This record gives sequence, C-alpha cells and structure tokens, in this order.
Amino acid sequence: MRKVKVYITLKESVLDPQGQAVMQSLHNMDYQNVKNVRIGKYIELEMEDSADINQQIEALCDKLLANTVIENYRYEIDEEVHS
Amino acid sequence: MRKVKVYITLKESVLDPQGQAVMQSLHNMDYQNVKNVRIGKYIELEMEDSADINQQIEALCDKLLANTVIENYRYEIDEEVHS
Amino acid sequence: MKTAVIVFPGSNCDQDMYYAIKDGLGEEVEYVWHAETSLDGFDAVMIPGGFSYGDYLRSGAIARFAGIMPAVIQAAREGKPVLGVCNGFQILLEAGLLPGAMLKNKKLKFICKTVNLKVENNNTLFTSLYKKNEIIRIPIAHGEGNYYCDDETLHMLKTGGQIVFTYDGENPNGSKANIAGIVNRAGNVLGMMPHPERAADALLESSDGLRLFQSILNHWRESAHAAYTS
Amino acid sequence: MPLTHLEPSPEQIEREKVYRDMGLTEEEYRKVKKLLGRKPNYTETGLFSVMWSEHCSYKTSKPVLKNFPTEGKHVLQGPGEGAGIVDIGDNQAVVFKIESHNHPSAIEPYQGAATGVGGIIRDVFSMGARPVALLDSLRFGDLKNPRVRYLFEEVVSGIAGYGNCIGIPTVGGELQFDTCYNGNPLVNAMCVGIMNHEDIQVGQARGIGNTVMYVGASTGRDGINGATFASEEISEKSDEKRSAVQVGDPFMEKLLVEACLELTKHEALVGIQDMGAAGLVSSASEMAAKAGVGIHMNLDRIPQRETNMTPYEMMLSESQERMLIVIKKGSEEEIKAIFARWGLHAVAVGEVIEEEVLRLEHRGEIVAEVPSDALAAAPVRHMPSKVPESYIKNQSAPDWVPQITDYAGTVKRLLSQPSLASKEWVTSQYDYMVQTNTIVAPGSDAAVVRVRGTKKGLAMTTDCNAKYLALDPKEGGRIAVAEAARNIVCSGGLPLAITDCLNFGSPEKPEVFWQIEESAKGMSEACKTLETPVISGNVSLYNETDQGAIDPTPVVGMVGLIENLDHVVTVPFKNEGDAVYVIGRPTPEFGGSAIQMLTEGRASGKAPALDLSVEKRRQSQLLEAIKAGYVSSAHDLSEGGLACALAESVFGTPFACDLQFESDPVEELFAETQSRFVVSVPEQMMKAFESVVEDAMFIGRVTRGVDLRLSFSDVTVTLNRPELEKAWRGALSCFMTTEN
Ligand SMILES: Nc1ncnc2c1ncn2[C@@H]1O[C@H](COP(=O)(O)OP(=O)(O)O)[C@@H](O)[C@H]1O
Ligand SMILES: [Mg+2]
Repeated sequence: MRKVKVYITLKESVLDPQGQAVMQSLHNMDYQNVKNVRIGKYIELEMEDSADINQQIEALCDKLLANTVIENYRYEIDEEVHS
Repeated sequence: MRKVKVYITLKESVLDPQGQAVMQSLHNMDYQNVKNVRIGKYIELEMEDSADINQQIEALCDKLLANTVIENYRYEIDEEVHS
Repeated sequence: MKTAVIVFPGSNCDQDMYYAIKDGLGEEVEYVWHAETSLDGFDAVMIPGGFSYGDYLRSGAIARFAGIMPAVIQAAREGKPVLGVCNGFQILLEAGLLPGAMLKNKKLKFICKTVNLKVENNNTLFTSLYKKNEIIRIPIAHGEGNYYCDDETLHMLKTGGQIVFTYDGENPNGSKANIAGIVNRAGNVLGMMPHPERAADALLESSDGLRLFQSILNHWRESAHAAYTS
Repeated sequence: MPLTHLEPSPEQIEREKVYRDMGLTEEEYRKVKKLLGRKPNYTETGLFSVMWSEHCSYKTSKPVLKNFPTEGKHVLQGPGEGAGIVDIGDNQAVVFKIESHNHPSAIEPYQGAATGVGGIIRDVFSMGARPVALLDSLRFGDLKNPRVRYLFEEVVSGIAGYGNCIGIPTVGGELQFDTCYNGNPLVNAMCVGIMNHEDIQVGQARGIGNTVMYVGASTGRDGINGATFASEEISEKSDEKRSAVQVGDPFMEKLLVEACLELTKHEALVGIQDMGAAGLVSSASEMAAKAGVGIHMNLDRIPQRETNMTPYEMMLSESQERMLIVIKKGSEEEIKAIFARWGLHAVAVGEVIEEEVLRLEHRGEIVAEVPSDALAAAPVRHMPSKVPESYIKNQSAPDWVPQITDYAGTVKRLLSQPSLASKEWVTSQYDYMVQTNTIVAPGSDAAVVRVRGTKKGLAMTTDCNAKYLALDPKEGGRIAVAEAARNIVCSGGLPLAITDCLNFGSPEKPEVFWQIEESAKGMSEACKTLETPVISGNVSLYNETDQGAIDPTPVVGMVGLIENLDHVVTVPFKNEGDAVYVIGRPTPEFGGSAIQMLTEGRASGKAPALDLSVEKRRQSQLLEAIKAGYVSSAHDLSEGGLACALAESVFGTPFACDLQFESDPVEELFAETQSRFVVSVPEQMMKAFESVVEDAMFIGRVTRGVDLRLSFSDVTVTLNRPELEKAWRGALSCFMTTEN
C-alpha cells in the first residue's frame, strides 16, 4: 500500500470567498501582515501500489476528488505503508 | 514575503464522515483498492518574513485556522515570494 | 427580563429569536451588534442561528473573535442565562464556553425538519417547565450538527447531567450519544442544535419551544425575587 | 497605458470579422458602426456584443413578450425593472421575479445554481424589498444516467448552500424529470419580497452631477462573455469558454441585502441596480438610458480582484454580489458609512453626465464612448415560425386510452415515478423555516408565508407541465397559468399576478419559435381570464444539445394573497367522517398524461382541453367556500389525476376514504381532465358548500384506516395507504442513495 496525498486548490482566477473571509478576520485580529489566503482541500488516502498508480490517482481526482471546472490538483505518492 | 502552507487534518480518533462518503463512492466506482480516505484542509497564505514567523503561524493556527479539539495541523514555510 | 440577541454578520435567525421573545414570551428584547463590547443591563443572552461569517473555515470559528464575545463570556461567568442555538451553539463551542466540537452531518447533507427531542434533564433553568423524558417537537436546520467530544468529556457530560436534550428515534446527524443540546457545568450556558425559537408560535408547526423561554423567565423571576427578599 | 494596445484594432476587428467570434452578426456590426459613426474598438465591440445578446436584449423574444397582459388594478410595477410589484393593501406590496440559470448549471451545477439564487435575490432587494421566500423550478434528465444524478445532486446543494446561508427560506418549487433535459437541465429560481410602498426603488441614474458608486464584491475575470454564452447551444465548444466560473458568496450577499435595505431608507439614494448578466455594462447603460442621461466612469476605481484587468474584462465581468448605485452628490461619506458598518466598501466610480453616452476612462485615456441608449436598443429580430409536423400529427391522432387491469399496482408505479414522488429528498435540504413565517411548508399545493404584523399571508407556487406544451404549446401555456392559480386557490389565496421563465430551444428553428409564440398566446389568454397579469419574467433560449431541443417549458411563478391566515387550507384530509367531493367530471383525456408517460414512455395525441370560463368559475367558487370556512382540505388534480390526488390527500395522516363513483374507473382515476379538484368538507358544512360550488359532486367519506376503497359499478379498487406512501416517499432517495 502507498499513501497518497492530494492537494486541491481553486484555480487562480476563481473567487475564494472562504479565503477572503478568513483574511478579513485575520486583519481584524491584528494580523495585518497576512495576505492572499486561499483555502483548498488536503486528502490523504491509501492505495495498492501498481504500475499505473499515477493514472489511477489522476482518474480518481478527475472523476471525483477535484472539480476540474474550478479546481486544480496535485499529488504526492509517499512511502510504502503497512496496514 | 514568505509563502506558508498549512495542512489541517482531523485527529485520528475523530470519525471523518466526508472521507467515509468519498471512500464509499470510490468503491462504488470500482476503485476497491482505495482505503483510509481522510479529508482535511490545505491553506496557502503569504506573510511578511520575521524572526518569530514560526510562533506567528502557530498562533494563527491555534487560534483560528484549526480547531485543536478535533484537528491537527502542520505547516511549511516556502521560498520568498515577490508581490 | 431584558434579553440580548447578538447579531453577527451572517446571523440569520436573529429576528426569529427576537420575535420568539417579544411576541411568544412577551418580554423585552434588543439586538446587540457584534462589535459592541458590553452586555450590561441584560438579564439573558441569546446567540442566534445562521451562518456567521458565512460559516467559512468552520462554523463559529470567526465569530468567536467578535468584540462582543468577552462580554458574553463575562455574562456566562456571572451566571446569566446564555443560550446558543444552532450556529450559536457552534460559536459557544469554538469560544470554549461548552466542551466539544461540531463535525459535518453524517450524511453530509443539510437537514431541515421537525424532530423529536427527549428532555434528558429538566432540572436546568432552561427546561424546568418540561417533564423529564418528555418528547418534544422542535425543528432542526443545519449542515454541521454532528456533535463530537472525546470519551472523557462524554463521561463528564453524562455524570454531570449536562446532556439536556437528545434526539429521540432517528439521530439525524450522527452526533455522539444522540446529543442535541448540552449545558456547562454551572448550568447557565445551553447550546443546542434544534431551534426552540422556531417553535414558539401557535401558527407554526409546533410550539413546544416556547416553554424553554418561559423556563428562563421563571428562573429570572425567582432569582430576581430572591435578590429582592434577601 | 490602458492595456488596450494588445487588443485588435478597429480596422482589424472589421477586416478579420472579430465581431463574429464575439457574437455580433454582420448586420448588427453594421448597425453599431452606424450608431457610432465610426468603427468600434475592441472594448466597444464587446459592450455591444453582450448587450445585444439574446440574454440581455431579448431581441428575438421581444415581439412575443409585448403581447403579455401586464396591467391590473393592483400592479405597481410591471416588467422592465429588476422585479415586478403588486399592492397587497395596508401600504404594503409584494415583489417577485423568476430567473433561469440553466447554462451555468449545466457546466458547474453547484455554483451555477447558487449564483442563480444570488442573482434573483439581488433583483428583489434592489427594488427596496426584503426577500422573504425562494422557490426553485427544476428539470433534469433521466435519473438512471449518472451525470444527471450528479447535476441533480449538485444543483440542489447549490440552491441549499446559497439560500440557507443567506437566510431566505426556500418554500416551494417544482421538480420534473424527462429525457429531453438530459444534457440541458433547467434551473429556475424565484424570489419573493415584501416592502412598503414608499420604499420602491428604480434602477435609474437621474440628476446630472450625481455620483455613481460601486458596492459589494470586487471584480474578477469571472464569466466573461457569460451572457453571450447563455445564448448559445451547449456544445463541446462551451468547454473552452468556461474560463472562469462565477462563484457565489452568500455571506457577502447577506451583508449586501442588509446594507442595501438600510440604504433604501436614505434620502440620498437616487437609483440602484444589481450587476447581473453583463455586469457593469448592463447596469450602467440601463440606468443611464432609463433616465435619459449619460455616465462617465473611471475604471481605475473599480475594485479589482485580479491584476492587469482590461477595460473589456472589467466591463463584461460577471463577478457576483455587486451593485451599482447612484446617489446625490455630496453624500458619499454618509453612504460609505452605511456600507462600512456591514464591512463593505462603497467606491465612487463615476458621475451622471448630461451627454447621453457611456464614457469609460482607464489609465488616463477614454477607452470607450457609446450612446447609452444604443446598448439598450438591440435591433429586434423577427424570426420565422412554422407549425411542426409533430403537432399536426398529434392533433389528428386517434385518442389514446390506457388499458388497465391492476389498478392498485398502477397507482403505486405512478407514485414512484421521480416526477410524481415525494420531493422530500430535496426539500429537507432547504431551510424552509428560517424567518419563522412559513405557515405552509413544501409539500402542499402552494407554500404560504405570513406577512408579519398582519393577518395576511402570501401563497406562492411555480408550475409548468411541459408534456402538454410539447403536444400543444398554446393549450399547455394556458394550463400552466391555470394550474398555478389552482394551487393558490386550493391554499386559500386569491391569485394576484405571475412571473414567467420561458425556457425553450433555439429560436432560430422556426418550429421552436412557433412554440414560443403559441405558448405566450396561451399564457396571455389565461392571464387575462384569471386576472393575473405578468409583472416580471425571464427568457432562456437555446436550451438544446445535439440530442435536440428541450420540451417547451414556460414556467409560471404565481403569488396570491391570503386575506386572513384563518383561511389557509392544505392538501391532507383532516377529520374522519368529512364528506369528500370532486369538482368537475372526467373526460377521456390522456395526451401527455402521467399514465401515458408511464405506460408508453412518450407523450402523444392532444393535450387536455382547458375551458377558461369553467376554470375561472370553479376557482372563484372554491375560494369563496374556503374563505367561508366550509372546507377542511383541498387539492387540485394535476399529474396522475384523481388517483394520485387522493393518495396525496391521505399521506401523512391516519386516514383513508370510502368513495363511490358512477363513472368509468380508468377515466375517473387517471385522466388529466382540467379544472378538477378534490375537497373534503365537514358534515355540517355540506349544504353550505354545495350551494356555493356548483360543480361539486359528493363521492363519499374520509375514514380512519389504511385502505382507500373506491367503488365503481363493476369494480372496486382498494389502495393501501402505507404501501403507496412507502413507494412515494422512498422513490427519489432510492435513486440518489449510492451506498449499497
Ligand atoms: N424543487 C423543489 N423545491 C421546493 N419545493 C418543491 C420542489 N419540487 C416540489 N416541491 C414542493 O413539493 C410539493 C409538490 O409539488 P408538485 O407535485 O409540483 O405540486 P403540484 O402538482 O400541486 O404543483 C409542492 O409543495 C412543491 O412546492
Ligand atoms: Mg397542486
């Protein structure tokens, strides 16, 4: 089994109301020095290793995990896990 | 300015209904080989560099970005960004 | 009795709470803007439902930093009744006035319907007019009402009689031990996901929520009377 | 440099016909040149192309729309502003409008639906009204198709996500499934608001020298060319155009609602309009044109979310949650203070000028200057229309009559069709109770919302049976209005007015244009007889995929006034022993019926006929009986006929009924003959009821129990309530629950 980490972010041109609201509240809390807050998803999963693991992950992301109309994703495949 | 990446995950002991639902649909889509799906947040922000940047980020996370009753966080500080 | 209804940006049950107290209960009530810093002169504090700050990041996470929150915490310490409903409950959790946290509903969908609640503890200032184990009909409307706490906290809640309401029959959101509402140890801060203010008017589907407000009023009358005679 | 140096020059635009890619025809481009007296530059070409798109200009539907009856004694504001307004007495008025977001929802269903809700809410509060209710009229394809399930699930989440967050209850709507919507769902949202007469606002830029301000979210490159896109068929090509999907921010809009309603009370406010389709261009040019003035706008002051935006991008952006307001010069600081309290910025971006032009300044240069009324005056297109072959064939086809032996099984199958089944899977995701004025929740004929502080209520519904329109658009158009009115009347309301959303295929096809004309004719006739003028509406054309056009679907949104909440009546039977009446006799009309769809899989023949004078009489008499307190429950017969109406009358109750008929069972139970109702009446009211409602026929009694007994001369049909109810309640979630 391999551990896969998927990072899903909104496309640059897409409005991120959450990020905006969080930044606003950080500013109100006197963290004026924080900028450009963007909120995305971080998904961890485990998967059998295989020759086409990359294709498999991409299929998962394209079909379900990410909404490619508004989101981008990238992923990392970690070390072997035993479970 | 430094780019900061914060990863927020549910604590191991906390059930993750979203992760469960995603795993269920992956299984229904015939990705039986996917296990242990956990869904968290991935936050990117930019911040002035400073000597106590680590403390600052941890304060942000403890106070606002994560709810430490149910969540853990970790972060990375990236290269200098120019904006 | 003079009640404060706190208004955050994104609160949307503030008016419902206001009318439940003004028309349902027939008592004095005022809105208090989140940026205010004092609750002097109020006998009870209501944190209404809604989506404060859009529920962005986590429900209640941003609201707990509002200017009014120190005054809410102060009121709670002084023993004034503090009621948080739905988003108000979430804010009380984030502010640490009540233990635990909220997760997304088990089925991940927002749920709006009237449910059966069981009154687990009628020995609180909020529930004295209900019978113990009475089943009441109160609406719920939330997407994150799946109450979570660790086992130690749960044990404490149980032994301390802090679980006030549980869902009877089907648990709509997957909350731990069917919890729908809890009080703090002192018993004067109640957080609940169901909306008693939506059930405080004879024209609506249920008016079982009215007795919760009447209980608060009775408590106030008794304690005001006690203060007067002592 | 104003960033325009990279754009094609006016000469290049003409030479390389760039205007065509931007959506202007040859003829339209020539007209632009004539209006300007020169060749338009890139920004200007863009302004014309969006403003002259079907979505913004109604250039093809205008000739049809102008025949709608729009006047009535209660109408305070007809079509033309953000939303229509009707007087409800005591110095109060109801404001409402419906709008489509079909094309955005086909691409990104969650955000498409959410921003549809956000847009219609802005239309209502920009009139000065507080939004009190939402309705959603939805059409999807076949639920067996996974993409359709995805669209359905996400659209419902999007509506819930926006409406619940902003705190406006979603109290009603419709939900139908048909293969014709497979690639092209319909997502129509309606918003209803309440206001005092003196608060009525207009979208006008009056007063030379007054200040134009921008409030709300900042501008990004969202949905650029969205308006042109909505006027094209969905195709592979649209994939490329979806550059930046618009994302809704209901939290921002909640702040905007509150701030704008505060602003409405301020005497410095001159005009207000939301930035809907075609954002800044349409709001600025419409406000100027309506007041016969011009606007000079400095684009450097527009709050921008992204860097290096060109004038073209800023003017055409469809970023959500933005409003344009005109205020008296000198009051800027006071206005800013109102918005600041809600955490919003209000920015002065321009000035009202005498010269009737929209003049845009960017980085020290004038980058566009066009006559303000030119943008709002797209050349009307008169499309050819042609009677479709299928209509002729259907009209002359022999009447189809179903053959039924297993009555109980057929009723059960009907009730488990997604279109007829309980909509609870959807409505339980909507907060229908917030504001604590929802007197009748989703599930009855019309929703009822109290007017707080009075005894009054508003009944509201959306309706359209597209199968009837597919067979006969005129008859179907009449029925859509009549059915909406029936739902209002059954709830105890007097129908006041309608808003409509005309969802059709491509008007460039003569057969489709004929459908548009005919349906509008039919709707107009019904509106006249039923005295419900059209006060607002929306047109959505080009609802086509390579599978063809959708069925004509002109959705009718109607609001009625309930004088006294004591008059409110709902669908379920209330008391054992009450007398049951059917108003109206059945005729063997099965064209487009639910039973035909169930057994044949397609609609054929004639749509049921509607006699508007009979309709009007029955509605008036039933309303009179309801107001007199004679009626325990009332329900109109619609899809699925009497069989389904009776079942719906016992669901959720401990009751059944025992009924006797002299008619033919197939006709009586399944025909979709129009203008029929099922009503229950307490014993002591029977005489009084019969004296008021001429066409009421006593058929039996409400019983306590589980079996509905329906006796006909040679057959007795027994329907088991729990069995039917289980099928009806479970059908949608059965499709939507993916867990094994
Ligand atoms: N998409 C929807 N959103 C909200 N309510 C809906 C929706 N679809 C149906 N409903 C509600 O379900 C009930 C039944 O709808 P429908 O079968 O269309 O009624 P009718 O045939 O009387 O017009 C109505 O109260 C309606 O408002
Ligand atoms: Mg009906």
